[in-house]
Amino acid sequence: MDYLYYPGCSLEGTAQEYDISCRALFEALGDRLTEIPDWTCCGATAAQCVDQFLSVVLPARNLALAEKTETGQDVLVPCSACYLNLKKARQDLWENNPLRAQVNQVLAEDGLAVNASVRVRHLLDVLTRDGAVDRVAQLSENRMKDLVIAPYYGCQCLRPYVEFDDPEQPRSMDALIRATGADVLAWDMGAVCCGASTATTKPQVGKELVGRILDQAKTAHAVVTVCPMCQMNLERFQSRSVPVVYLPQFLGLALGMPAKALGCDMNLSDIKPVLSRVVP
Amino acid sequence: MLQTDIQEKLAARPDLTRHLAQVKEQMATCIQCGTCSSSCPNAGFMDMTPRRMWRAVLMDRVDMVFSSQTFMLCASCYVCTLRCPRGLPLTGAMAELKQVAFGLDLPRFRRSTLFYKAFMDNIRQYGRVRETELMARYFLAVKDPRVPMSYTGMGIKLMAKHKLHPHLPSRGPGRLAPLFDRAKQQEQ
Amino acid sequence: MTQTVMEPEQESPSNTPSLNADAFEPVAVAFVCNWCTYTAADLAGTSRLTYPDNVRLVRVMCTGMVDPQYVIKAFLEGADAVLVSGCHPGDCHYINGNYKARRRIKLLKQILPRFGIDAERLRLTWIGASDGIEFAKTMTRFVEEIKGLGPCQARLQPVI
Amino acid sequence: MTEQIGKTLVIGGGISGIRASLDLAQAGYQVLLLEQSDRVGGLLSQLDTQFPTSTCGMCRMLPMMERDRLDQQCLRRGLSHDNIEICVSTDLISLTGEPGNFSVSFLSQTDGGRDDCPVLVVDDEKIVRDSMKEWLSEEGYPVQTADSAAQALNLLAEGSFKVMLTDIKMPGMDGVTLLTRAKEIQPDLAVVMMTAYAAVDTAVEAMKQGALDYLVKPFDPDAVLQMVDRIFKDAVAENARKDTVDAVILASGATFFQPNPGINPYGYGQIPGVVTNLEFERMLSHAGPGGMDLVHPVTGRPVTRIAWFQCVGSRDIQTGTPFCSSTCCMISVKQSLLAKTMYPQVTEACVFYMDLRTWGKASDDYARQAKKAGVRFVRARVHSLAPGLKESDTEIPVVWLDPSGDRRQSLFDLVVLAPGQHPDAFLSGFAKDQELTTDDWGFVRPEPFLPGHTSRSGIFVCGGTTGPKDIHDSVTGASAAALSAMQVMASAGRQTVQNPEKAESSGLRPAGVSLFPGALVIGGGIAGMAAALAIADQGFDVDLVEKTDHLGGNLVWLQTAVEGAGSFLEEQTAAVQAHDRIRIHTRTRVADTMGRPGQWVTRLTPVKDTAVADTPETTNADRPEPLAEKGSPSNRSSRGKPPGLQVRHGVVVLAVGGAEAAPNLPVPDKGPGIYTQQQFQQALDQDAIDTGSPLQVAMFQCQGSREPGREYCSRTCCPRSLDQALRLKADHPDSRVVIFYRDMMTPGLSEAVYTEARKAGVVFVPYEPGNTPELAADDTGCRVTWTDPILGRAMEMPADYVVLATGIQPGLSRNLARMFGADLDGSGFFDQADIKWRPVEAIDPRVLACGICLEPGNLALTLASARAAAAKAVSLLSRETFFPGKDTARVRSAFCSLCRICIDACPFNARFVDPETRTLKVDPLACQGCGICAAACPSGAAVVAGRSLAPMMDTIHAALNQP
Repeated sequence: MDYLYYPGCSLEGTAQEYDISCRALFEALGDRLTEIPDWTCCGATAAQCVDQFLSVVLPARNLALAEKTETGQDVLVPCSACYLNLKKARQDLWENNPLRAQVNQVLAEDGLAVNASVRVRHLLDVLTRDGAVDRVAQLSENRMKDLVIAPYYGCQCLRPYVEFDDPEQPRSMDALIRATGADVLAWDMGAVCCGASTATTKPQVGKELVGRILDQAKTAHAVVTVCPMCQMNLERFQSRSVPVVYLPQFLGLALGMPAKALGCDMNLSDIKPVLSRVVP
Repeated sequence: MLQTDIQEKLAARPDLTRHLAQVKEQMATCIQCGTCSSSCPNAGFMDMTPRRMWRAVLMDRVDMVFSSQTFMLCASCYVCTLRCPRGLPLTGAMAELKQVAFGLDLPRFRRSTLFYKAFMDNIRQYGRVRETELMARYFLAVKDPRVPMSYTGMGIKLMAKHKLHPHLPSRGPGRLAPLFDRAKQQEQ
Repeated sequence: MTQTVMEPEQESPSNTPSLNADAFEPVAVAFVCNWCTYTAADLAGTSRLTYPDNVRLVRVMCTGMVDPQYVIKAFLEGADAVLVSGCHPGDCHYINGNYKARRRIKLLKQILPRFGIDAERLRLTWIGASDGIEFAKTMTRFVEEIKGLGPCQARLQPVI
Repeated sequence: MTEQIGKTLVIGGGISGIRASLDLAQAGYQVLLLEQSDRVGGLLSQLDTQFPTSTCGMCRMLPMMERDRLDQQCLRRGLSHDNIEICVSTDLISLTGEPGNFSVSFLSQTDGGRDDCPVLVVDDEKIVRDSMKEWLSEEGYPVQTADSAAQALNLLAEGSFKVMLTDIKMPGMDGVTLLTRAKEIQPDLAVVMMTAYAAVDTAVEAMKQGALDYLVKPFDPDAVLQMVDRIFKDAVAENARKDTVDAVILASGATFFQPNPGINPYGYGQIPGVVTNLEFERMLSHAGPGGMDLVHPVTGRPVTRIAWFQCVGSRDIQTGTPFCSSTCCMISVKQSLLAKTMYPQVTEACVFYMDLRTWGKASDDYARQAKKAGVRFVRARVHSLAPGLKESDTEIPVVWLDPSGDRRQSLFDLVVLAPGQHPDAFLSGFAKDQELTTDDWGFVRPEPFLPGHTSRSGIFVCGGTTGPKDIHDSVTGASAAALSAMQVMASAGRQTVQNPEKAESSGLRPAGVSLFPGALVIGGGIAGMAAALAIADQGFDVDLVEKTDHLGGNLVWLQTAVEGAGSFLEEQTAAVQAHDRIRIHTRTRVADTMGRPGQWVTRLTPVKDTAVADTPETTNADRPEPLAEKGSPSNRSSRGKPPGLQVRHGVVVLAVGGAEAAPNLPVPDKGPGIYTQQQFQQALDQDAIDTGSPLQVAMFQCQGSREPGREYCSRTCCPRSLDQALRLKADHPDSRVVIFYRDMMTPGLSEAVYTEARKAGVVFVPYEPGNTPELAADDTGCRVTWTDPILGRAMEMPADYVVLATGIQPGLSRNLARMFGADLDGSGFFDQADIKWRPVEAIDPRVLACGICLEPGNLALTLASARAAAAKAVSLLSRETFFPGKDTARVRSAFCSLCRICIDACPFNARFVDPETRTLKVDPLACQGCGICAAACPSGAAVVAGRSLAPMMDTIHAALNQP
């Protein structure tokens, strides 16, 4: 399947390896990602803390750009925060006609218009529901059989929009991980918050929350994430050394792709223990 | 912060008073069951529980609300929103309290205010976040040498991984300025 | 295990009570109330719970209708023990019949020794309609305890 | 067809259905009782005990008169009554018609369910075949598929199908040709065409050739199912039994919320030790798993620490339940009390609740018993559960927040969820088919002022179908619904079964007895009027006694407070006044009564001083007054002919009502601006609220209620306060209304009003007894100070108005109750024979009560109890002659020494000394044949057929001499 791709700002900066591995994985799976031309920031956490209206306008601009492609393809978003902003804008604009009219007056400034018809989907949604599990299983040849993986979902891909998984006890990653031959760690921290952007301004919060999460992951060989913010916090606030990799990196490795092609040299945590356990 | 200071500031801003009234209205059916607070991963770091803060909002105790850091500590994990038996938009309302607080320009939130302001300026300028520049401007604005220091270790790590690019190709100054201005207009 | 419930209207079969010296198998009469304990007995039966058949059930509408004479009669006819079982306090279909039974049994227990009958041979229990298991357990325990007491001599005494 | 016996269809064999059926059967009507499951008793067959008795008592539902018509046995063993045809495991197929003439068809599940309706799906597309097979199989249809017409014909030749769904456009033979060929093989086959295009033309053409209908691809699974279900129902309708009934009572009940599909925060079905309260009920039961022991369902270890979680699928928008389920609080109180008292091993029994809804007459006291027994009640909502730590697998950590905001944690072995009551699929389907008006949540909405009436005439509802209900309200509502059915049958000219055709074999049976054909209704409030009207409408004379000079009682002051109540009161009053069978006696009191129950001669005397008449009669309660000697006719007040009017009646309905209790506040009881709820209502109604500056109103709930002295919850004050608060907010939007409460008692659908009040900005402040907000009043006004439990701050407000919700005080005097052999309960209300199972009767079923002298309640509950009492009265009065049971006690006068021991022993007051003959007599209608008299009689004079000494002796002999 083909998708419109919204990488978001983090994937251009601190989370480049997420972007690299995402693109590489989809290519390997035979799907095509088309980056939304001229996309801009979705507003991140900042916009909604500063200006309600702008927090709709910013994602709306990107939705309008996606619609402008007239491909009818779903928008794939790897960053959970961007996903939520775009999704929320899409829902609000869909339900609220006056708001849409107002937003369109602003977007006219850029020669754009939004009608909120495009579907916004998180990377994990696409990977679990569009048949990737079978393809991974076919291609992986059980390369990850020596690994136990702790799937970490974070928050915003699960909540508040309950789209593809149980928001309290998510399980969607299990099938993908098992498809690689790896075992899934049974733990209950998969949907527990890492502190997200609060950790930026209040590091002691991030430290404690991440500590709690990683404590429970001690029997796993790696934690797998689907959000640049989670990845950053889990890597940054480590007291013990737990490898943390992005899901597309992990799946790419399972498909036998070279580590370098998946940006595996860019992780802040030491992921050599993972790389060394991949069956060649 | 004295109650009267906050109240005076609020009185001078009818738009924020209105905004706060909207938040109160959204929260009206709260039954103080405490689900939000026992669910909140950050409750342990808060000076008052979300339940007490919402109660203060409902009881018009703006002094208590804005002398608290509680809403600033919301990480938008949406667990409370998911579980609230009254179906209240708690996470959204937290963000709205942040908006009011930033609007009031209270000294206690100065660092966060500056950070978000720097962030928004960054987007306005470049369309996308340029992390290096964002941090530089933020550090400049807080005028406190301890703040940049606390991020140094991180910066070095990122630099080592080639994740910080001091010279990203610029997309031209004021990339989203017209949109921002138009939005401002529209709001008024 | 099947239990015969004796209805007042039933024809009386005549047979001698079993009194075996070496393996003492006691015989007991249980007056069970129609609404609770009898239902429990029924439930025990339909649930295929087993309990010793040494206890002969006599269904009464209410434990409050158990005349002291019935108890005495049972002992005289060879019962080694008598059980009266009805609804839990407060649950009597006839409002307070079980309380009346309680008072009566208390008095009887004082009188029985004068007849040479150990007061322990007369029991009163409450077994609710849904207590099939409790019924079976009570019956089993009851029979075990009578075995410990040995045969009742009341019948053997010629005159009272 | 005027000789036809009236017949009512009762749908649902739970408690409500049984109650309604028994009432109708006892009145002599025939009942067809349909029940989907394999037994009657509904939910109650799974509950061993109920509060507040902590016992069962279900058998007390059984009629006390004409007992020979039914099996005298525990209802758990089954129900059987001559006039009730019970069909268990039976589905309702169709119901059409109008009052007096409904056609019903129903089918036993053993006579062809869906598994007898094989379906053949023919399509060349695999995905269509597979998905159709999946959908239909899930619903219980046997499905076979064929990928071509040829294969389909083979299958048709081999076996028979009821339905064939076939694609039109297929390679080879097309669907239309297949249709013709299939009809040749099996002419009665129902064929539905499926087409990928909206090729309506072809489909219509096919229908001309015998196709039943068509479906357009892509399919909606529901549409497919509906189509097949319709065919199935039509097909089975041929096997179905058909009957004609005059009225219908829907008592199909509600279903329990299922905690595990969807979001399952408490891990039900995943975490060992998380059970529902129904499962726990089975664990508590000796007949359940674990037998006599209370053990963990997984580990089998004794359970010592148990937590109860309230509001699971209740009061929770996230589960689509904005209402309260009414009963769960008391179920948990009962379970925790039983667990704590039955099992000493239970060290921790802890109920987590938001508001402990112990509404009504007996609940609050019961909850206090639980507290005394050591049950811990924690006002907190637990958000979710995670499995315990791996090391100690079965300990469940429960985390909650205490009011101050501190996070607490305890370990429990067992967490019992209290799931709410929701409308079930049958109810939704029935309501839709019958076009019954439902509320926003799918419960049937009863007509205002007509409890149990639906928007369809002739179809009545009771029990959980109108919203979550407890046993007491269900049983009352069921009797009220039975009355409505009786009214339909009477107006259709139907008869009752009068004389049981059973030949009198034994000459011992007492002769028939009759009641005096009329009712005395005491109290002219809305309860008395409604009861009087209902009885009179059925053709019986009613004397309605009212001590004041007007009818209407409390509804006079409440009429503007309840929408539509004003005109309702007017209509009722006019109807009562115009009724030719009702004699109204205003400014009249009941002086005394003579005769035996059922043949009362009661003397009515005028009330001289209206001022005296307006005070409730409760003041008499403590004053000793010479009572009639038990067992002899009432004393006459003076020699010679007593003054006043004598009325003869066979039943009596006590409806004397009650009044707002007087406030007992530690502060000046008459301060400026301090009102009782009633006074404030009147001020509101007269627009006498001072609207100067922004209005500040403080309302205090539970003033003097739910504490020693008045231990019950009055059930009406919380909703009334909410109503007043909403009105204030609507009329004066800038007003500040604060309600100080202990637990907001808004059970059932009234929870929505509570939410509405919060939405409107009313502030709610909870307090615990002993920590009541302080009220200070002086000339300048009132001030309220309190500590907000959540904010932890001292708060203060000036109050222009302070409104005290003081609750209801019953107005029934002990003398009046005792005059008819009834009594008062511990709180001064009418002492019901059984609060759950016989809620409107005294032990003597001829003595009835309704309205707020029976129990506190709002207008709807009052009307329900009035109609329930009327149903009982009508069913008694409509029997011309009663033939007492063959087990009725007799007296062998020759042996009787008139020692009167038996009189005291009889629990039913059935024995008395006839003053004329000076002999001991038995009231054959009161006697229940228990045999207690026979056991008590020292001279062998009291005998009960089959239960006397001689036969018992034979039985004992036989028992001990059996082989």
